[in-house]
Amino acid sequence: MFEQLFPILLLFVVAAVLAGVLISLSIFIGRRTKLGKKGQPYECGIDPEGTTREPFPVKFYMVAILFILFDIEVIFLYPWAVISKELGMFGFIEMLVFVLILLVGYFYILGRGALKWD
Amino acid sequence: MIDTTAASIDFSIIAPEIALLAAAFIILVSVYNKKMRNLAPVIATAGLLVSLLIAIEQMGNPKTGFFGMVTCDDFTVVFKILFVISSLLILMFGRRYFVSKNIDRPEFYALLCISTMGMMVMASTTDLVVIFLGLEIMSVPLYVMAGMDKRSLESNEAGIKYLIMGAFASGFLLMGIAFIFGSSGTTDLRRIAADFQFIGENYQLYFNAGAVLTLVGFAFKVAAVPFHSWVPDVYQGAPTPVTAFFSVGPKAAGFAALLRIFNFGFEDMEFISDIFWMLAVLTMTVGNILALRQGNIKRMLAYSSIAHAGYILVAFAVGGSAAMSAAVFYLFAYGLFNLGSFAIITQLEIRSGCKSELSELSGLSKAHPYLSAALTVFMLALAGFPPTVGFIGKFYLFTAAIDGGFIWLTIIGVLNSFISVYYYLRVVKVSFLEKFEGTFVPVKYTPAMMAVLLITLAGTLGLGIFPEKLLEISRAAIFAFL
Amino acid sequence: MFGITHFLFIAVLLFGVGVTGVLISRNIIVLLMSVELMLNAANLAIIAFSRALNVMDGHAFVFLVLTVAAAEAAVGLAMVITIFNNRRSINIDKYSLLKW
Amino acid sequence: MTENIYWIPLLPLLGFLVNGLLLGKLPKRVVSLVACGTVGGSFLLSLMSFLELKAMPPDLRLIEQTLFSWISSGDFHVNFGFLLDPLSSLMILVVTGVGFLIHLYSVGYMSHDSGYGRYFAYLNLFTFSMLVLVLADNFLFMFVGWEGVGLCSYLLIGFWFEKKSASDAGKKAFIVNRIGDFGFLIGMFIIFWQVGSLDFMTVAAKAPEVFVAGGTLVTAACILLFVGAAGKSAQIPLYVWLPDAMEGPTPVSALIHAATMVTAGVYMIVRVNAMYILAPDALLVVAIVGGVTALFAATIGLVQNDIKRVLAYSTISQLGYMFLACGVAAFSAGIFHLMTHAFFKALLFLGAGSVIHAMSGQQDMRYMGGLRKYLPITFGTFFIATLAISGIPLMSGFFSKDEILWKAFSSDYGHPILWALGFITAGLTAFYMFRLLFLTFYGKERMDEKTKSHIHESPKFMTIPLMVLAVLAVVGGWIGMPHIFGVTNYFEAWLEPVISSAKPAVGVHMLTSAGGDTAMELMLMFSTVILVGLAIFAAFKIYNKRPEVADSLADRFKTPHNVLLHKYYVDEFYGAVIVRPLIYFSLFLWKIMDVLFIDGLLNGLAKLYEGISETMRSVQTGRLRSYATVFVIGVFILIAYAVIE
Repeated sequence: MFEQLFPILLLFVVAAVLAGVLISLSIFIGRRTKLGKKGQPYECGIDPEGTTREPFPVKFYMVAILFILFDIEVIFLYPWAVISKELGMFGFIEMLVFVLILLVGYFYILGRGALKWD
Repeated sequence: MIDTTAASIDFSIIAPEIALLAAAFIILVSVYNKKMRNLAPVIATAGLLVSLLIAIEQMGNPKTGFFGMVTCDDFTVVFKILFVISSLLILMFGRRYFVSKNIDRPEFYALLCISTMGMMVMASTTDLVVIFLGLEIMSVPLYVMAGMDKRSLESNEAGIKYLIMGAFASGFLLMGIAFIFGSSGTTDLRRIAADFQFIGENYQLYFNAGAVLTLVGFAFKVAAVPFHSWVPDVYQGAPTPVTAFFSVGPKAAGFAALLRIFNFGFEDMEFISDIFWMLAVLTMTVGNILALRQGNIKRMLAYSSIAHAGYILVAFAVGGSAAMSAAVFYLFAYGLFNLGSFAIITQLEIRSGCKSELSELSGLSKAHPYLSAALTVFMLALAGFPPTVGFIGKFYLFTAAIDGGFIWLTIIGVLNSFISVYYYLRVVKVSFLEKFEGTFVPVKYTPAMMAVLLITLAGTLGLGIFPEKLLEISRAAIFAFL
Repeated sequence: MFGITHFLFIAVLLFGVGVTGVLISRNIIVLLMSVELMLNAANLAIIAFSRALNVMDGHAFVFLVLTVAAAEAAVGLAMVITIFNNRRSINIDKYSLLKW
Repeated sequence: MTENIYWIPLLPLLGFLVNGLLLGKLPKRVVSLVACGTVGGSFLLSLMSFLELKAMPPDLRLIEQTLFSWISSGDFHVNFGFLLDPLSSLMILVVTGVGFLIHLYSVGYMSHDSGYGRYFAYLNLFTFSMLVLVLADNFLFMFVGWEGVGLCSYLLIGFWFEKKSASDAGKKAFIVNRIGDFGFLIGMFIIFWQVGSLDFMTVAAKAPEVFVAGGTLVTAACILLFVGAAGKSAQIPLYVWLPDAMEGPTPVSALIHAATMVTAGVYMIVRVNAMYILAPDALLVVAIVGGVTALFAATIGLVQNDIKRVLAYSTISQLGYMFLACGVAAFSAGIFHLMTHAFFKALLFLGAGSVIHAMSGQQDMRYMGGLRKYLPITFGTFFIATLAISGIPLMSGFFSKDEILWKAFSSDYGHPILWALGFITAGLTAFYMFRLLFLTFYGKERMDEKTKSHIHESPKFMTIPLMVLAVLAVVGGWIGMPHIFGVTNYFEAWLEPVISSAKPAVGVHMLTSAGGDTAMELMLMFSTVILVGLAIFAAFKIYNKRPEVADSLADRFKTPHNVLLHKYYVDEFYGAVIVRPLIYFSLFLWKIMDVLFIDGLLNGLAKLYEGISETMRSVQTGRLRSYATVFVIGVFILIAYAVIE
C-alpha cells in the first residue's frame, strides 16, 4: 500500500519542501558582502563601459524558435520510418499530407519574411 | 498488422475540422498577396459556414472512426455547432474593432479557425490523448490571440500570463492523464467506463489522483475557482472580440470534455461529485462577490463568466441526464447573451480612447437609446431575469438540482444569482440613471455589427419565450452517450 | 527491486521541481523552462507506465506531447521577445498592470 | 371576448413597442393617443370579459387559455397560459381601469417633460407586466410579470435621473426586491419539488393531498412566498424602499406604488390561498406582520412633512391591513380592501400630484396651506378620498376596513390582539390624513409669493380622472356591504369560487379566536367609527386652528430635553395627553427603527458584501506567481480530499 501511496505523497512533500529548502539555502549558504568591488566585473583594470548585455538582433531568436518547431516536427517521421513497410502506400500518403502541412507553415514564414537575413 | 481499412479511416467524420483547417491554410499561404490578405475574413467565414453545414449534416448519424480515436455522435455535433456559431459571430463584429485599433492582420482569422478546430477535436473523441491534443490545438492560438495587440502593454501581459498559466495547467492535466493511463491501462474512456470495476485496489489511488489532476486541467479552462486567477487579467487585457471568443468557445469545449470524462467515463466515482459540489459553490460565490466592485466592464464580465461557470458546475455535481442537458442548454444560452454584451462593448470601444470603464457608459440611454436597451436586455439575461433565455437556463438548471435532492446547492445558487443582479443592473443603472457630462462620439453601426446584435437579441428573447427546440437539442446531445 | 515505482519517483520529483520553479522564479524564461520540465516529467511517467503495462500507446503519446511542448515554447519565446521590446524587463513580477 | 384573453395584456405591449421603437420620432399627441388608447382598449376588453364571466353560472367561472407550451422537459410542463376567474377578472379591471385614468392624468402632468415618449413607453410596459402577473395561470409565468413590474418600477423611480436621490433610491428598492425574489423562487421550487407542477389550478387541487396540514414543508413554502409578497408589497422589514420610491413622477407613485404593483403580494397570497389554509402558522406570521406593519407605518406617517411621504407610509399601512385580512383567512376581505384602496389611494396621489403641480414642485406641507380656494376640484376630490381612507361610514373604505377588522376579531384564525392592531391603526389613519388635509388646504398660506402667483387649478386631463376616481371612492364599497346591513355581500359571493372552502387545519395556531355574533359586530363597528371621529376632531383642533403651534411642537419634540422644557404647551390644546406621546413615539419609530435600524441593516448588508469583495480583490494581485500559488494550493486540497476518500 505504501509503495503505491508513496509517489503521490511525494508530490505533496517535494514541492513544499523544495521551495522552502531552495529559498532558505540561498539565504544561509550564500554569503553576502556589501563591498562595492564585488559587484564589479573585474577586480582590477579598466572599468567596463556600457552593459555587457549586447542586445542580439531579434532575427537570431526568430530563427532559433522556428528551428525548434521544425526540428521537433520531424519526430513523427521516425515511427513512420520504422514501420513504413507494414503501413505501405497508406502510410506514405499520410506522411505526404503531414509534410504538406509542414510546408504550409514553411511557406507562411517565408511569406512573412521571417527567414530573411538582412 | 494495423487495420488500415476504409471503414476505420473515414474522413467524412472529421470533415468539419478539415474545412476549417483548409480555410486556415489558405489564409496563411495568402500572405504573399496583398489582395488576398484582405480576403482573410471572407475565407474564414466561408470555412466556418462550410464546417457548420457539414456539422448539421452529421446530426443524428453517429459514427466512430480512426481506430476508435474519433467519435461523432449528436453530442459532438451539438458542440461543434455551438463553436462554429460563436466563432462566426466573433468574426462578424471583430473586424471593425481590429481595423480601428490598427491590428487587423490575416493571422487572426487563421488562428480563429485553428482554435475552433481544436475545440471540435476536444468534443469529438472519447480518448484522453486526443482530448489533450484538441485542448492544445485550441489553446496555443488562444495565447497568441490574447497577445495579438503587440503595442499594448495590457495585451502583452494578458498573453504571457495566459500562456504560462495555461501551460502550467496542461502540465497537471498531462500528469493526470498519465496516472489514469497507468492505473487503467488505457486512455479510451469507453474502455475505462466498461472496465471500471477492474481497477485493482492498488491502482485505485493512482486513478483517483489522476482523475483529480485531469479535473484540475479542465477546471482551469472553464475558470473554476481556485483555478480562475488568470481569467480577469486575460479578459481585461486581450482585445475585446478576442475576450468574447474566450468566454464562449473554449469554455464550452472545456465543459464538453468534462462532460465526456466525468459523466461518461468516471460515472461511478462518488467523491468526484463532492469535488464538483465544492467547486461549484466556490466558483459561484467568489466570482459573484469579486464582480461586485469592478469598475471595468470587461473585468466585471470576466468575473461574471467565472460565476456562470459555477452555475454550470452545479449540473456536474448533480449528475444525471436532466442536469447535464441543462448544462448544455445553459452553455448555448450563455454564449448568446454574453456575445451580445461583448458586441456592444466592442461597438463602444471603437470610439477612440474608450477603455470599457463602467463610467464611460453613463447617460448612454440618452445618446444611444437602442444600444442601451439592447445592453439592458443582455444584462437582464446574464442576471437571469425572465423572459430571457438566461432565466430559462437557470431555472432548468436549478429544478434539475432540486429534483436531484441538492437543496442547499440550489439555495446557494439562487442566492448567488441574486447577488449577481446587483452588478449587472449597475450597468443598466449607469446607462439609464446617470447623467453624462461631455460630448458623445456618434457610433456607426456596420451591417455585420447590426446583424450580430439582432441575432443575439432575437436569440436571447426568442429562446426565452420558445426554448422548446433548444431544450430538445440539448437533450439529444446528452442522450447520445447515455 | 528496481521497478515502476522508482520511475514514478523520478517523474514526480521532476514534476515537483517544475512546479517549484514556477512558484519561485521571477524570470519568464525560467518559468517557461519549469513548465517544460513539468510536461517532460509527465512524459517520463507515461513512458514508465507504458513499459510496465507493455503497450505502445504511451510511446506515441509522448511524441505528441513533445511537439505540443515545442509549440508552447515557441509561442512563449516569441511573446517574451515582444514583451521585452515593450517593457525592457523579463521579470514576471513587474507585469502586474492588470490586477484586482 | 373570453376566448381571446391574451389581447388584454397584448394591447399595452403593442403600445410599448410603438412608443419605444419610435422613441423621439412621434409627436406628443400621437404618443399619448397610443399609450392611453391601448390601455383604454384593454380596459374595455377586461370589462367585456368580466361581464361575460358574470353571465356564466358561478361554478363555471373559470377560463384557462394556453397560448403555447413554454418549457416541457420530461414530466415538467409550463405553459404561457392565462387564467380568467373571478379573482383575476377583478384585478384586471382595477389595473386597467385605474391604469387608464392615470395614463390620462399623465398626459396633463407630464406635458412639459422632455422624456415624454420614454415615460409612456415605460408606463405601458408596466401595465403589460402587471396584467401578465395577474392573468398568469402558473407561478413561473407570474414570475415573468413579477420581475417585469419590478424593473419598470426601478426605471420609473429613476425617471428623473438628474435628481441624485432618485438614482440612490433605486438601490434600496433593488436590495429589498432581491430578498423578496429569493423567497418567491425558493418557495416556488419547494412547491414544484413536492407537487410536481406550477399551475395554480393543479397546485390548489393537489396541495391538500401532497402536503400534510400544518407540516413543515407547506409552512416553509408559504412563509417563503410571503417573504416574496412582503418585498413587493412593502411589509416589515422590507418596506423601506417604498417611501424612497416617491422620487419618481407622482402618477407613477399613484399607479405603481399605490394602486397596482404593491398589491401584487396580496394578490399572490390570495391566489394560493388553498396552500395557506394548510399552513396555519404561516397565516399567523402573515397576520402579525400585516397588523404590526399597519400600526408601525401609520405611526410614522404622523410626523412626515412631505406630502408624498405621508401617502407612502399610509400605503404601507393599508397594505398591512390587506395582509392582516389574508392572515386571518379573510381573503375576499383582503381583495376588497385592495380594490377600494386602489381607488382612494390613486385619487390621493393624483390629488397630491395636482397640488405639487400647482405649487411648482413644492412637496413640503409646511410651506402649503389654504389651497382650498385656489384648487377647488382638487380639494373636493381629495376631501372625498380622505373621508374614504379614514373609514367614514358609507364611503368605500369604511366597508372594506370594517370587514377586515371584524374578520380579524371573529374569524377562526383571528384574535382580539390582531383586531386591536387594526383598530388603533384606523384611528391613526384618520388622524394623519386629516392632518394632511388641514395642513395643505386650510389655514394660513405659508408659501412664498413667487410660488403663490403661479398657483392654478390643473388642466382637464388631470381633473377628470380625479372626479371619476372620487365617484369610485364613494360608491366602490357598496358592492361589499356586510351581512348585518341586511343586504347580500356581492363581492364575497363573486370571489367565493376561488377561495378555498377547506376547514381550518386541526388546532389552528397558538392564538384562539374570540368568535362573535351580530351584536358584537355592530359594537365593534361603532367603536371604530367613534375612534375615527375622535381622531378627526383632534386633528382639527391641532392642525386647523393652530397649525403654527403644531409645527413648532413637532420641531421641539425632536429631543427629549426640549420636551421637558416646553411642558407648558401641553395645556394649549385638547387631547395633548395622547397626542404628545404619540408624536414622540412616532418620531422614535421613524428615526430609530426605520432610519437607523432597518435602513441601516439593509445598507449594512450591501456594505458587508462590498467589503468582502474589496478584501477578496486583494488576493488578485496581478502577479502570476501568486496565481500559480493559489492554483497549487487548490490542487493539493483536491488531491488530499481524493486520497482521504
